[in-house]
Amino acid sequence: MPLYHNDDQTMLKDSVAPFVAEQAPVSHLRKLRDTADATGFSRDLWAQFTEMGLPGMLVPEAHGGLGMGHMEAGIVLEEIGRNLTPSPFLSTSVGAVAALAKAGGTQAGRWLPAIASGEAIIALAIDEGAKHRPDRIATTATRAGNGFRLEGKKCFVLHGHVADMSIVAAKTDGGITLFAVPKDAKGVTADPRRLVDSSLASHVTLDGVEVDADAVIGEVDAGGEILDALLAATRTGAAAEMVGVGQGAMDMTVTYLKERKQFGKLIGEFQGLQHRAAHLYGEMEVARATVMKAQQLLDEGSEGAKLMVSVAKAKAGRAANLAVREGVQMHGGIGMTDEYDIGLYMKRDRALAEFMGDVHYHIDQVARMNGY
Amino acid sequence: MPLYHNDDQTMLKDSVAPFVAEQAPVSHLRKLRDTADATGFSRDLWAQFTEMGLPGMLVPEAHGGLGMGHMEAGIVLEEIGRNLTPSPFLSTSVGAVAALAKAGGTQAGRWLPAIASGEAIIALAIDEGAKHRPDRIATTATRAGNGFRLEGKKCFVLHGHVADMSIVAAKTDGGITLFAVPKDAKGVTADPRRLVDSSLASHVTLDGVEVDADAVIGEVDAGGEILDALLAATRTGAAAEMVGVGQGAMDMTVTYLKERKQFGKLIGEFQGLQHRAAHLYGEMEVARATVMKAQQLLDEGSEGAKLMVSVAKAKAGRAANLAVREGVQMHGGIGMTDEYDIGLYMKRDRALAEFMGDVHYHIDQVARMNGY
Amino acid sequence: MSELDAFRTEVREWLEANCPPEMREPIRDEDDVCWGGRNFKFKNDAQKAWLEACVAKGYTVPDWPKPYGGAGLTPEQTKILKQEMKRIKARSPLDSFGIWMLGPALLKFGTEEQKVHYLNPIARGEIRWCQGYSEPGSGSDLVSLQTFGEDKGDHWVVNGSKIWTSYADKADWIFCLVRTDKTNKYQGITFMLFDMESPGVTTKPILLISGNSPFCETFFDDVKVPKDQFVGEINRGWDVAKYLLGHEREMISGGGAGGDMVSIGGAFAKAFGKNEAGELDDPILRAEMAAFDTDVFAYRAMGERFMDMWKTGRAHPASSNMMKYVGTELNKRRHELVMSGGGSDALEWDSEESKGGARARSWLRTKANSIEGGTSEVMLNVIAKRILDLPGA
Amino acid sequence: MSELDAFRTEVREWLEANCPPEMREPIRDEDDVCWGGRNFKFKNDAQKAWLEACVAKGYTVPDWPKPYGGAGLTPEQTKILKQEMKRIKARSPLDSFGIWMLGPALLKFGTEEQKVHYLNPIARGEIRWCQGYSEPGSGSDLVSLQTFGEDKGDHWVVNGSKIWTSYADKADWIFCLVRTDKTNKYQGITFMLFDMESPGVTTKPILLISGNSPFCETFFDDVKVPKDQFVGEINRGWDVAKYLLGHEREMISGGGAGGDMVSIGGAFAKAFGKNEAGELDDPILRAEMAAFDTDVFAYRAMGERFMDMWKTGRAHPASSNMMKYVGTELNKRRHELVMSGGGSDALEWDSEESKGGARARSWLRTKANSIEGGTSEVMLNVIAKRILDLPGA
Repeated sequence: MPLYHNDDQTMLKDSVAPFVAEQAPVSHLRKLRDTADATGFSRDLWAQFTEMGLPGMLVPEAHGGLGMGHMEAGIVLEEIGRNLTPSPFLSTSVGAVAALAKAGGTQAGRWLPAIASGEAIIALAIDEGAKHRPDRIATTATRAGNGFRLEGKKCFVLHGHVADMSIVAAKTDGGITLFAVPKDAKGVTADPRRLVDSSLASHVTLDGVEVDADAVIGEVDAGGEILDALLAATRTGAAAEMVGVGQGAMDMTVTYLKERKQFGKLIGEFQGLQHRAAHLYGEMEVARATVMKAQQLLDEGSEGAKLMVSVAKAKAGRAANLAVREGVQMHGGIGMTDEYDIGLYMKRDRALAEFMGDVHYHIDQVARMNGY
Repeated sequence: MPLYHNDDQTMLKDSVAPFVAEQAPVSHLRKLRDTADATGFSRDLWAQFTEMGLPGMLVPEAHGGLGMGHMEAGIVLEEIGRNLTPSPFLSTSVGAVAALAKAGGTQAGRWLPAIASGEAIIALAIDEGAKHRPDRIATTATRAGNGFRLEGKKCFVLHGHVADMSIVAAKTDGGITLFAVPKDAKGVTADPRRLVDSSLASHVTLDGVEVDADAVIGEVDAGGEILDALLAATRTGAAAEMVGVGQGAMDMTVTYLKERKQFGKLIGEFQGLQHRAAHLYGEMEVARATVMKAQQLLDEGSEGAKLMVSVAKAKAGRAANLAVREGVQMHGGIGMTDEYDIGLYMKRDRALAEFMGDVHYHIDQVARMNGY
Repeated sequence: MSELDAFRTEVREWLEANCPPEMREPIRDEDDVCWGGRNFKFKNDAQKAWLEACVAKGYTVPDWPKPYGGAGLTPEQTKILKQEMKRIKARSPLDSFGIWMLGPALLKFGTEEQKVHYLNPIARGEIRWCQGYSEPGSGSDLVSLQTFGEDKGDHWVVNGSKIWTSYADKADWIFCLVRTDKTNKYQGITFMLFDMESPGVTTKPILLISGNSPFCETFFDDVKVPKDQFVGEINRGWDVAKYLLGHEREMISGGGAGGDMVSIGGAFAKAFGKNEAGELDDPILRAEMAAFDTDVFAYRAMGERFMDMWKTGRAHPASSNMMKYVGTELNKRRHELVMSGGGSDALEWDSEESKGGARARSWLRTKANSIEGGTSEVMLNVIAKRILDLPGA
Repeated sequence: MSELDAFRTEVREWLEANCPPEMREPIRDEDDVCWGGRNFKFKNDAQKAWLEACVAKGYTVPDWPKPYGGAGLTPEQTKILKQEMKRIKARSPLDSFGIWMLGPALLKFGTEEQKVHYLNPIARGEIRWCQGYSEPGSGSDLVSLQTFGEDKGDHWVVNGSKIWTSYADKADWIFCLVRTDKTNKYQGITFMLFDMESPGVTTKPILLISGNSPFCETFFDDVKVPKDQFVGEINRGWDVAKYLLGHEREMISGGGAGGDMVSIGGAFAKAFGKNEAGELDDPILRAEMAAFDTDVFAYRAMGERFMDMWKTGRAHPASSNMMKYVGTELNKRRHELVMSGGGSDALEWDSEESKGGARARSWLRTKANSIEGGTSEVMLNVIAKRILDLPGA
């Protein structure tokens, strides 16, 4: 498959891009923020997403979804990134769907249709410390009665306080097991924190939470592979969103360079800034291609996907970070004001950079996967 | 002490700078190179150095030297760097003197006066692999008769094939011991290799080399501290030489920017190049200050010297590398020709970068010294 | 005992007697800073007592001459006072733009009368000043200033607006660049002083991405300014402004915006834990922190060298631009690493655990380092032209 | 079996029968390359036999039409041939600037007569071409070309000099930019072809910092060139040159100067050993290599995307400049790391163990990547202007 959008994908982009830009531009984020919205996103907007069929785009057709791939999800995420749209799309429609579809079984049957119909919001309860270390999960699930008893603390759980279900990774006797923990489960408390980008992420405490045996997603002790699928999908999605954030910041900045005058010239005439903008363009193009390659390999089920996913998260992280830093700097004083949007891009980039492993984590993974 | 040259140091600089520039400019290096000189430096030039009192400038006055400090040695090394002058100054007059002066005793009495009088060339046989790892010395010295028997291989020994004596670091029962191994010792073979900067460094084989007990520099098993003194002095000296190399390259490049025309303008008018040149200037100034600080702390015998020496070697390494890379790039095609000097700066920088620990090694040391 | 040693003993005893224990606690937030001024409310009695004690000794501006409210200390004595205050972690008794900026300008360019008149209230914390340089649309390009003071004989009538006026909403007076001659683009600017309570002055705080509002937009609508309220010469305000910019840059590069120049990796090793080899347990972050620390220690050496050379007139006049450039870029990098080291905890914006998002807000704040007081791009231009002597353009 | 599968089988059999074992060994040095030309000396019989076999099949230029010496293969067939040659590690039968540069120019701009006349000897390796673009003092600025061809009716008389003419001392003919109209600075240049044995042509090799001399200075002293020896239109040589520069850049960015885009860290882990955690035993170098590898894998994805888009006309016309910039800067970084990984061994310049200083010489060679074929600065200018549409200057 060539590494550009085919006709169907281009059509998808052509319908999603104006939809997001009109319904959920940056002013939409500002409104949620300035009204101290307690949900973290607009349920009205999510209903509109549902009308477009977006929440279930990765859900297999058998479960009422569109059965599309990561390349298509990336198209939506890039627009979400470009418009800084708050939404549960990445956690629910990408990460959770990847895990449930991989696992199949009871939980897939229960939640995938609900995701596709826009009814269910799912949170990913993976991280347990300030840094993403999914290979060091300490939360435990021990056999109790007919089911399991969960004990532990999770953090950086986006939408954790409003999610209908959280996917919780826990240690079991023989490995990792993923659990579908419903919202009302006894012993679960979610403490939502407002983050720098105005999103809400929870510290989740699992205090003797009892779940049935069929709460297991996939098989007991065999959650490692499902977790890998969840991580690969979510990381690639976050990378796609970051490409959108970086592109949005770069576009704003290039436009500014063509309008702002200093010392009697458009600042875009200064070669010092031209070269930096051109360098940024190159980095963004590299990031874009890398993210598409990761999406393609995931969609093909290729063995090489894991490496390219880490490359994509790292590279998109570097490029988007450069885009927002150069964006703020080239805007000068106005870039420091809350009134202007470029600072919001910097904030969203920071949160996405951290989500599901930062640049350092993924560069380290690249080294490990290459045996050093 | 303020961090600039005092009047005496300025006087020293005012006499050394024109001396080196006249007697040993880049053309001097070219001549040695083009005649495939087998010594690695000019003995005539060394005689002139001796007339100036330079070989013994760090030698204590009691041993016939000038008893100066690292700040003064740095002045000479910067000029050596700027003119790419081949000489045994760094190994002999800085590294070896630091070790011998620290150790005192028989070997100090024997060699320090000979260094000061310009008669003795000393080599430093420390490294044993392609990378500098002085904490992993495998060469052994075992008691044999009245003395020791040395067994091992050394490499990157500058002037090793012509040195009157080599300082060899070896493992003894209870630690590290340094030995003064004279040129004619049986079982020593030096295999000189021409390096990228046209200098000669030897692979030295120690095949059952027998030395007397008084060949020990300092005390048996107590060579660690002496080796530290040798390393600190040589690293700081190499850093000072690199500041000279970087400064020489930067000066050539800035001059070129003011002369070369492209697209109807002096290329120095292009802001893209101006900003890069200005950035380079900043990095070179940081490197210069850092090297002076390391010299000052060494001269004061401060505890903080070790950290600052690693900072200096790393920072001078980064700055000089930037200077030669920007130098070649900004010169364009002409910078790639052997006829033009900028490429020679790049070559010397490369050799100095590697000598006594490269940037990576020293950055790692900075982390370790700060406990992480 | 040398005279300086005697002075040190005297200072030590005075501090012991006069600096209240509360004033030896670290500054926690903006509220702990004593800015002085007509409307300043002391946070507590200790803050007031400490200011008054210092005012009485001239220690709010120890190196200013006594007739202007200082203590007339020599540079060596000033250094000792600072060392002793640092030793007991004494807070600064008074912070103000009057002390940092206007004071040095008046000391250099003011008349004797002006010095007595303006400096004493600054030293006593009675008048709080703000600075009016930038204008909307001018940014780094001060030549394009539009605020105009029309000459009306014994006064000017000033119209226009300023931006980035720090705490203008809390200041009593402003020192301000005003165009007084439209025919001369490069000159024709006067360094004026006037009361912020003058009719026609309004201010509007600017909300920043950090969530704070330390700056204002300030509007002048037919503001009357008496013709004796200027520094330097009429139409030569540039000379004063340039001197002050250099002074500001020196302050910033001398440590201010350079932040705490201490090892960052050591602190994070605790948070991350270490592997068996004793290394911070995130190898790539460790490498970046170590490279950063190396640059920090190096920058500190340059800072020392710069100050040594600057004080003795050995530094290139434009070298403060270079210090400013290197220091501010470094500080931005520091805060990127702090955020990275802090992970998702550092993203929190208003939780108690995060001290109200202190890390995130500081990180965002540092992005202005390379914009305020001359952008990094302007610094590089100046280095290229004035130090490297590169040609025009 | 599909047609392409059948073709693959046929190619595989042909290669088995015709590619001598010696021609399946890796290229060790310059001597192993078959450049062809009047004065070319084959290194051995295998090299000669391999060339002749390929010439007979049209496989030196497989995608050129048969009348011009090619095999007339479709893009898919060409790809299969390359894959099969790569599979058995077959050497290229013939390398030449005629194949890479002049051929594509003639295929696009040449007359039918020119194509038959010039392309066949190229395909057969009979005529070796060199390229004359740059001049001393012009560098990246081709507008300032000085070499002049005076119109003498049926011929031009060319005077001037060229620099960076690759292997001009070994080439038979040159394709060359010559000014033919002094009144039009931007046009007025003709893309001429002439024999290097023409009276008045002299060459002088340029010694490079790598110690090699692949380039020459070339001097023209009243060289007579018949008026039919040009490509495109008279005074419109720019069009041809620009097309070729794009083509060259595409080649470079498609892999050429991008070098081997494989993991660098894995190879060095062997040399350095690993610590208990299985990490390359130099933590800072490991971090730099891992960051580099990440960039390499990313660049490879961009290369694939670029080629996919380029082939189907979806790529921005200037995107080859971006590829060239990113790829060459990356390759320079690779060789800095190779040198660093190699330590003092990699410094050796002429020892046998170092294969005559192969690493050091390659490292120095890469420094030209961001100069030749348009400097990185020119690439950035083009991206800024043509892709980002930034204003003038």
